[in-house]
Amino acid sequence: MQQRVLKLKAQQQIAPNTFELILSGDVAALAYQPGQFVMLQIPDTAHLLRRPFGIVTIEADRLHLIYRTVGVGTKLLSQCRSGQLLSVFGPLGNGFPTAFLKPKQEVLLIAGGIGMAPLLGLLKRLVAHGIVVTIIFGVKTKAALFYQLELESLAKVYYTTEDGTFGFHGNVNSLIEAKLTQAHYQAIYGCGPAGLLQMIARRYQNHPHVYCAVERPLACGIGECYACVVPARQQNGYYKACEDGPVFSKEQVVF
Amino acid sequence: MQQRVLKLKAQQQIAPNTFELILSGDVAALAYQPGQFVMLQIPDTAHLLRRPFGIVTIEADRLHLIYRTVGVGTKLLSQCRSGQLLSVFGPLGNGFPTAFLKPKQEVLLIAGGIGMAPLLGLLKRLVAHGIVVTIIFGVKTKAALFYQLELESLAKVYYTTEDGTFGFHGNVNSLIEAKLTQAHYQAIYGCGPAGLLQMIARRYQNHPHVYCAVERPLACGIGECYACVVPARQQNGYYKACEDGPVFSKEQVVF
Amino acid sequence: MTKLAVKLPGLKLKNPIMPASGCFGFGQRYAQLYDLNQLGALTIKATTLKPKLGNATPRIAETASGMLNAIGLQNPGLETVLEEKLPWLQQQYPELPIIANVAGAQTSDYVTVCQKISGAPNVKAIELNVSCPNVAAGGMAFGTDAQTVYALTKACTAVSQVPIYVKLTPNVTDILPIVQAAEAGGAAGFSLINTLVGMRIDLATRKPILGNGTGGLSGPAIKPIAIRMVHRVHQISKLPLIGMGGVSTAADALELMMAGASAVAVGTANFNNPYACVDIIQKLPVIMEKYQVQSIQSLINDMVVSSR
Amino acid sequence: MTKLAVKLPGLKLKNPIMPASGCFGFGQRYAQLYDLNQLGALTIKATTLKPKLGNATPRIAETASGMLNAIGLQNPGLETVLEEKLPWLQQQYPELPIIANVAGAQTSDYVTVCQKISGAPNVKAIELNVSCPNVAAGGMAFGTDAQTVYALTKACTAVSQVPIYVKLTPNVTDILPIVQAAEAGGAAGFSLINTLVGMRIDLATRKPILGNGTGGLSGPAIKPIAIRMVHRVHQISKLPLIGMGGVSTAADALELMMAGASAVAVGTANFNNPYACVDIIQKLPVIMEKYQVQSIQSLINDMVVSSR
Ligand SMILES: Cc1cc2nc3c(=O)[nH]c(=O)nc-3n(C[C@H](O)[C@H](O)[C@H](O)COP(=O)(O)OP(=O)(O)OC[C@H]3O[C@@H](n4cnc5c(N)ncnc54)[C@H](O)[C@@H]3O)c2cc1C
Ligand SMILES: Cc1cc2nc3c(=O)[nH]c(=O)nc-3n(C[C@H](O)[C@H](O)[C@H](O)COP(=O)(O)OP(=O)(O)OC[C@H]3O[C@@H](n4cnc5c(N)ncnc54)[C@H](O)[C@@H]3O)c2cc1C
Ligand SMILES: Cc1cc2nc3c(=O)[nH]c(=O)nc-3n(C[C@H](O)[C@H](O)[C@H](O)COP(=O)(O)O)c2cc1C
Ligand SMILES: Cc1cc2nc3c(=O)[nH]c(=O)nc-3n(C[C@H](O)[C@H](O)[C@H](O)COP(=O)(O)O)c2cc1C
Ligand code: FES
Ligand code: FES
Repeated sequence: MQQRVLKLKAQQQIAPNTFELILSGDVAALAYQPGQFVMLQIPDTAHLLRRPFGIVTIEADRLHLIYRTVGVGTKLLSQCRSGQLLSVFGPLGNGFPTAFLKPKQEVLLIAGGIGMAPLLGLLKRLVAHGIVVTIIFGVKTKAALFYQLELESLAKVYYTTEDGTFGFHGNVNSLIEAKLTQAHYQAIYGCGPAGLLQMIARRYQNHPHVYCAVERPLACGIGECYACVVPARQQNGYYKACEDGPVFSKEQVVF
Repeated sequence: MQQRVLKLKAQQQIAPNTFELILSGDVAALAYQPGQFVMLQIPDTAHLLRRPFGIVTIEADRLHLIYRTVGVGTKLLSQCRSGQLLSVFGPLGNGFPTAFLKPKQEVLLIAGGIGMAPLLGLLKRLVAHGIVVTIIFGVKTKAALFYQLELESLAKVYYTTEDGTFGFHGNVNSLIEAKLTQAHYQAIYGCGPAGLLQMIARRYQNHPHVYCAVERPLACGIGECYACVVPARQQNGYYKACEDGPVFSKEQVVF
Repeated sequence: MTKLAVKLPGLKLKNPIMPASGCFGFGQRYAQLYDLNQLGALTIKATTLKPKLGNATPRIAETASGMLNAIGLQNPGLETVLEEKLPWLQQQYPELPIIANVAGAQTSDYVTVCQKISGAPNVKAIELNVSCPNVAAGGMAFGTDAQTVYALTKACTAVSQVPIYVKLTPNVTDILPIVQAAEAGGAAGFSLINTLVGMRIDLATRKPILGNGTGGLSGPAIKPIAIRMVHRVHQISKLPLIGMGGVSTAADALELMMAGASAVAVGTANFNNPYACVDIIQKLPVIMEKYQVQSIQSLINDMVVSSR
Repeated sequence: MTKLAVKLPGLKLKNPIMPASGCFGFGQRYAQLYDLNQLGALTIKATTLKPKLGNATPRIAETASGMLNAIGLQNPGLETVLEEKLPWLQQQYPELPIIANVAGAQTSDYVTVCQKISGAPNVKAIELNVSCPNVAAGGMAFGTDAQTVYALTKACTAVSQVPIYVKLTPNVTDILPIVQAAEAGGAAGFSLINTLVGMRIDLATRKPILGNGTGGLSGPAIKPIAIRMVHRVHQISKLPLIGMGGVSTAADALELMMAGASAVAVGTANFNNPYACVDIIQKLPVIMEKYQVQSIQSLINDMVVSSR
């Protein structure tokens, strides 16, 4: 957990409203788990709150992020050009638990839209450890897909589009219903809109290893301000998305 | 009086804390008088007020400014790199009156520090019309001087430094006292700190053509908000620096 | 009625956007930038009975996403406004509704100005400025006392030929008694918010930057306070509201309307972008479409602002 | 005494900078970023008698140069603070003065918490939070009523073993009666400002963004209001002031001190820059030199703030 000023090395649009961002600097020594995140300062002082983004990878001096422009902060970010300096704070939070997995075991990754970003890093780690990965990548429409070649080179990938322009026509749930009810996975990892995560928790309610990364508005990002709380599932209380998460098991919280 | 988005073409430091800025775009058709100014939007949305700068020249598609970094806005400006887009509003205000001058007549330009910026454009216009120009350029220390070669190629230049590191050792007043009491000029034009302008008004109190450009904090820049008022000399009331000035005769206002 | 049109007491606006008082003078310079007929209405600078010179300088200071001003209501006075400013607007823009911002140091001043200015053919409403933080007499001192607001509103509505919108100050513990007082006095609506009292210190002199010491804070910095005040007043009063405070985009304007405003004034944003008002008017249909707002009037009619 | 040191009732500070309550929790995570011994003091999160779950989510929203929060005083409660949080700080940073921010829903809660928490060895002062805008009971409702402030301050000073600083809300028409009430109740000083009530609306749902509806506005946006409030209270009271509101640089801190504050708390800035407090402490000598401030204590001793 450290703060670094990194330099924008490259940025490119990889789908409508979706950008790949490569920052370079003194990051090689930063250990991280997929699912952990960094907080970027927006280069406009009217915007105080840092924006959290899941780490895709850190390789040598490169930090790799993928984000979608949803509001003003990400829009400003998407307009930054090479050479721009950005303050990055992290890695923060807890990544996806994987210690219990053994080579050759099968896992399922479920991504809704930009939820693919943190799962990408996880995918690479898992494959490197000999885990067999199946992916469901659900998006609104074909154009929103990204990184298909890379995904397909590492995993079996099912696509679903809400408008039927590519892959399965429907949502992730109906795809599973249609194609994956028989399959068994050692673990299920999810990231995406709240509705998707809730569906995952319901569908795999008896599964012991279901982990999803949540998104909540963050302020401090390290557990000191109580901004980001997520209702606990079992008792009357809260977890903090930033410090206790952003990856939670389905037993911990109400997604 | 128009608003344009211009592109930062080149920017360079020409003295400590002093920058020359060239913006390019659709400016060729903008008529201006030296002494008029533009208002630049600072590329950080926390800074609402535009910053006023005297026009040095507009030539073809280039707008030329010279400024000193004094606070956060000019500091941010100085960090802008080529390609940066900047919103420019102007030309605004009234320039230095020169219609009464005839070729071969002599005039005196008195600049204090960055006050040289708007006088530079005036100098070029005057010389182009065959007017003979003498300049007094007063600064704190030698390093603060800029554009000496250009000035000397167009006019007779007296330098004064407060610390005596170059030219006359002292202030503008003592230089005039020492060297220019005998000289007569058709007009005197000044720009610089309030103290300097007040000195000019006092020293040349009986001269019919003394014009100085003032600096006041501006908001609207066009005469609608009453932010920038300057006390009138004759009656109980105010002039607006932005609309009635920034160039005033010594009869109009208390500098 | 078009998508953008809206009706308030005294005001038929072709769109809900108008410049805020004091940030647009009497419109003559902005008229050199664009056709003022594009505006929903125009609120003129505070007008007082006699010409007013205003406060000592400096009168403005920048703050993060905002600014302080202590102009002190400098204006040419009722006579000049009636003889020059309003006739100029009437001649150039006969269709443009003018809202006259009225200020004074005592009740009789307000009454005289309201009476006379409301007779001008293009003045369709009065904005009663009881909330200027930058003048010693009158202004905010009036607007923080319910009894005074009641008496003043009553006296002015009695003589005015046009509806009166009372301009509220956010510098109060509770706005409720002020709102009730103005209603009882016959206000046709409210206009809010005026600026918040603030200060900046010059580190070199260790004194306040502004000649007046304190000033009024405006700009995007205060938008959340404006939204809250509009929301609150909308919940306690049925009168229509002209909202303002930090609006610089069409989204900001829509946000204030979703908080309960029926029209929106744009102040400080004009300084950052002299075309702010027309830019907002132009982009309003786009943002309305994005958020499925059929028309401004329907938005206002249907608005039940939840307190959540 | 060093250039940066300053003394206030109960507090010997090696420098005037401390984190503001609620933006730094109990310091445990920030301790992973830097040595908390560098701080002048540490103000802990509001502590209530019983654990408090806080408000519905979302609890924050960004605004121009500011943010809204409606955390609702979530905290682990007096027992955990006394048994875990304060002992941890005591053990890790035995020299670090702790200011305990105390909140409650009724007077008896405040009294119990003040009595017990003031017995902790590292708690050197109490910050009486009568100004939280985000809770239905207690909080700001207390801080806007002079009679309540008097009674509460009196009851708390009666039982507290350490000096009490009353934390003031800017959401009042006039701070004077509140200040006088707290003085009469035995306050040792004031801490100001707490947040301003604000709101944002979600254009898509047309409802307030925050689960709580309204929230408290903080950050650079409110700095001019903080400066003005500090300036005003400094003019009406001789008690020392801990200033806060939008401080994010050493220049901001100095500006608040030149307005009358004897120490400065840094809140929202920690979110933008987790090293904000230590960065400010490091740069303070540089800016002091620039503006010829020999020492913080001399600045405070000599401070006669002009109203201009
Ligand atoms: C732990 C974590 C990891 C994330 N990883 C990614 C990622 O890898 N790629 C990606 O595209 N997005 C990711 N997000 C979401 C991303 O942070 C938001 O989309 C982004 O902050 C929006 O900023 P904005 O200025 O464009 O939006 P605005 O709406 O203008 O932002 C206003 C405020 O709301 C917050 N906010 C808005 N949307 C969200 C959101 N969905 N989640 C959390 N805060 C939000 C912003 O951070 C900011 O504080 C992640 C969020 C979290 C909490
Ligand atoms: C008509 C006019 C022409 C000018 N021409 C030039 C020029 O050619 N070159 C140049 O270097 N400077 C010029 N100035 C001064 C220049 O505008 C200020 O130095 C600049 O605005 C400072 O901005 P800042 O953000 O760095 O300072 P900050 O102190 O951070 O600015 C805060 C606010 O104060 C205002 N302000 C600060 N100093 C001044 C000042 N001296 N005059 C007016 N407003 C000020 C800023 O515009 C801003 O609104 C001119 C000023 C005026 C009024
Ligand atoms: C320079 C300036 C002058 C103002 N003059 C007046 C005025 O004369 N009468 C008035 O009622 N409000 C006046 N105001 C307040 C504005 O009309 C408006 O209520 C306030 O600035 C908030 O809106 P904004 O944030 O869009 O500027 C003035 C504001 C500014 C910045
Ligand atoms: C997230 C958050 C939580 C806060 N919690 C408390 C609190 O528990 N008690 C309190 O007295 N003030 C609380 N405050 C107010 C701050 O202590 C401070 O008074 C205010 O934020 C202004 O300072 P700033 O602009 O530096 O943040 C909180 C502020 C924020 C932003
Ligand atoms: S963001 Fe502060 S506790 Fe999670
Ligand atoms: S800056 Fe508005 S009148 Fe001059």
